Amino acid sequence: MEVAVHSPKEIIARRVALEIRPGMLVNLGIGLPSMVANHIPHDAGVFFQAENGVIGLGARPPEGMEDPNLTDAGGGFVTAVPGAASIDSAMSFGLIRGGHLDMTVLGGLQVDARGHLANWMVPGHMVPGMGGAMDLVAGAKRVIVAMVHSARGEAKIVPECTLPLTAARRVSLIVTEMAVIEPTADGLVLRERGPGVSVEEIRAATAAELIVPAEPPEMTLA
Amino acid sequence: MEVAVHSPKEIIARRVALEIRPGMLVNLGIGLPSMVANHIPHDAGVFFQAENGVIGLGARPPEGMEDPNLTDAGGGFVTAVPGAASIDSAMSFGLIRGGHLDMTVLGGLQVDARGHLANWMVPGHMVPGMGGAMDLVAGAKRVIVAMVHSARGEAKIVPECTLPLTAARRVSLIVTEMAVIEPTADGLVLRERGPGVSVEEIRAATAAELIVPAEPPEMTLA
Amino acid sequence: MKKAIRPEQAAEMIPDGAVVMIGGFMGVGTPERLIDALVARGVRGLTVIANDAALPGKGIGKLVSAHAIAKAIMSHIGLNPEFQKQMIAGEVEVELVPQGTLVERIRAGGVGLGGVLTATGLGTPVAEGKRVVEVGGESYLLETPLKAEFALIRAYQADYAGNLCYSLTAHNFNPVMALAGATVIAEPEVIVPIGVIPPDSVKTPGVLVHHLLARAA
Amino acid sequence: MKKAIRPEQAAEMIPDGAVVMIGGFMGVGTPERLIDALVARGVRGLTVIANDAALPGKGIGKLVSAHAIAKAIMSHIGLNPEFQKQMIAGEVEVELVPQGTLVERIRAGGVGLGGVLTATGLGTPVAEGKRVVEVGGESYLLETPLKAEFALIRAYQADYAGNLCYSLTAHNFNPVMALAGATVIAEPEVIVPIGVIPPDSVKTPGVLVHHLLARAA
Repeated sequence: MEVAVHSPKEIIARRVALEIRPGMLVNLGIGLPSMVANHIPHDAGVFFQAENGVIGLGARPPEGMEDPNLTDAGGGFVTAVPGAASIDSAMSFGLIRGGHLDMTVLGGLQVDARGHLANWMVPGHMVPGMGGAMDLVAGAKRVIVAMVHSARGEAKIVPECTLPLTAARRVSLIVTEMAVIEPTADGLVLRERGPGVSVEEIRAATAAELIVPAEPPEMTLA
Repeated sequence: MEVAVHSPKEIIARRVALEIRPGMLVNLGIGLPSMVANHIPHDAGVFFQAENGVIGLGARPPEGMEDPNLTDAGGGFVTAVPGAASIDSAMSFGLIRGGHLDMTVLGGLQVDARGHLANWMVPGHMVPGMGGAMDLVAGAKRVIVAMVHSARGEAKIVPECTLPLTAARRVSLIVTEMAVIEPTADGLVLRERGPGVSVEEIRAATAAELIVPAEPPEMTLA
Repeated sequence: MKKAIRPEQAAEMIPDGAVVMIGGFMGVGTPERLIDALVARGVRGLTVIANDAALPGKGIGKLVSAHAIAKAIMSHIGLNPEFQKQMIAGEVEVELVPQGTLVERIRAGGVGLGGVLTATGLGTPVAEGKRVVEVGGESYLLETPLKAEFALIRAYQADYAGNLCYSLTAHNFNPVMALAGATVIAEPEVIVPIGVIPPDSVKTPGVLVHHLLARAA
Repeated sequence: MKKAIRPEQAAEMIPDGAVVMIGGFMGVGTPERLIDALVARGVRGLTVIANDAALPGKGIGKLVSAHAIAKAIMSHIGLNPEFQKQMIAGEVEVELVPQGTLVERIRAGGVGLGGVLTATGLGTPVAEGKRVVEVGGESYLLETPLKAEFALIRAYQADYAGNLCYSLTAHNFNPVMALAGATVIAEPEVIVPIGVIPPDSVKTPGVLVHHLLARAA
């Protein structure tokens, strides 16, 4: 059997895609999280929400068929699938805050042992604003953090976030190219190992303490 | 000159009609207040709101042309004028509470010396519910109470309401067949007399104290 | 994709004693066939959140006549003398809520707000037992969210993705209730294939709707 | 009936230092011609309430480049490096508000609510200095209403009664801002005669709109 070699981001996107079930309403953040959509079958009945105002986000249109009034939250041109609905920001965040969004996939700067996420600012360095991130983390039914395991050799999974939090709520799952980790009331539980990654390597790259069950399996990918 | 003889309700409706200016958004209550619409020129650019969901309420449709999905707040069939808009209850009361409604005309059971209105229940006797009345009185820019001056010989303009209030807010104007009275911070000011009615007759029919300027004029009617 | 169901199937989902929001204003925009099916299955003990009790023989009035309602949260019940009698007899408990407050409480439940502040009801019996909060020197009542196990709503047009459009004064409480029911059952006048309703015409996105009622035979 | 005005006439109404809401999300659904006219007249010291600061050269980004903004209440400014620089230099004061909270604060201002309770921002810097209110055993932040002297909004279609429709993701903050400006100026892509837009297609009733911008020549 030939084994495909994926980039770290590709591994993350493919693993996150397996969390998505038919019929779900899903919001994908800008960047890495948006790559998840490439790995969902078109007939899965999954609706993607762009928080700027569409349910039923479709692929990028062919050149010359763009509509300046139809973009995703990153400002890129998109299409609308059959059955799509336009919504204003009050409805969009009503769906998010009201628990109607089945899943949000966001990037992260840090996640800590309590499962708290920091992903919207680095004081004194980068203050872009939280956009919709705080509502998404506070309101979505499941919050999945999709991020590379470490940044420039520094652990991003830490005992306690040093950056300002995005929400006080515990996220549902952390997916990196090295591991799938579930924050629980007892702490961070290692659920799966990345392709060819050992428990020791994961521990070494993780600053927070990990609860490691006997023989965590290697992750499967979409 | 021939003088038209109007019923008390007709006098009230015709006098209230003069309060309505071109371009206003107006909500008329069920019953007597709804008669006011008959005295507004069609070209005045006045939009009537029915709080059940239409801006631009039109006249009753010809028989056989009713739409079961287009009624006024009393449940009667109506039409929509050109430029009408359908709205849901959140928008309808958003307009009312948010101060976008220029005027509401409501019936009254009692109004007192502070200008407080009671019009939604008689304890132990009639508990229909407040419907939209509390929002209308709390939110409209101008609140006009249109009612006959007395009920079965009992004064309805009283020192202090004995019935439960509709709002703590002072209403803008009271129009009866006998008088136009403006509630102010100082008390109830008699602004106009009804057709052929004397100040003494008004005082006799009013339980609350009235501030009477020198020679209040007789009301004009639309 | 939502496969349309028959009214009896919908009625079987709703147990006795359920908390149910029902759209409509004096029966206009009320899901009549859902109500007929509930009456037919003999439902009992409902808590009904709705604008009003309609008239005998119409909309929610049919549930009243069938003695199916134990508790009502409504803004107006005055045009249904049967309901007045049941209330006076202590057969039904009634919480009267100003109409604008009622719709905001339902919306708050639907969009995940912990409550809203409104001046409506201040200085009236509606204020009794409620918290008063000052903002910017003004006083407001704190009104809390309403949610329901089921929202039974009436729509004009649906597609099989569950997207809904409404007609004229039959909008009323329906779009807001579609946000606040754990299970949302919609009774549209017509159902069209997916892709027929333009995205800009959708007022309730299909992701909020769990079941569609099939057209009348 | 609203007679359409030219962008210069609109820009003259808006004084330096005004509090202005501007629709749009990254420039999509932003009234570009109104902004161009404001920049052309050299407006200064605006307080801008909007979702974001867009990009240099686009939408609100043009006001940023023209140094027209003294204060911003926004959810995101990260894609406009000029604005970041002005903020770091202390030239502009920025209040960052979570996007869902921002739209609810504007809606609260528009529909006359004294505030709303939301869990968004709890346990984060957003909670600093805010009242925490408990409802049903859960904690919420009390978020207060936002209003503006002017709301500058972009629409897809208008009629001369001021009724507005919006297109796809160009809805965003526009319909809510139409409720919260003391003076509402709409820039539609087209204006049609009264009676052409079906009542069910209207998303902002004309009674909320004070001025319409004439089409581009």
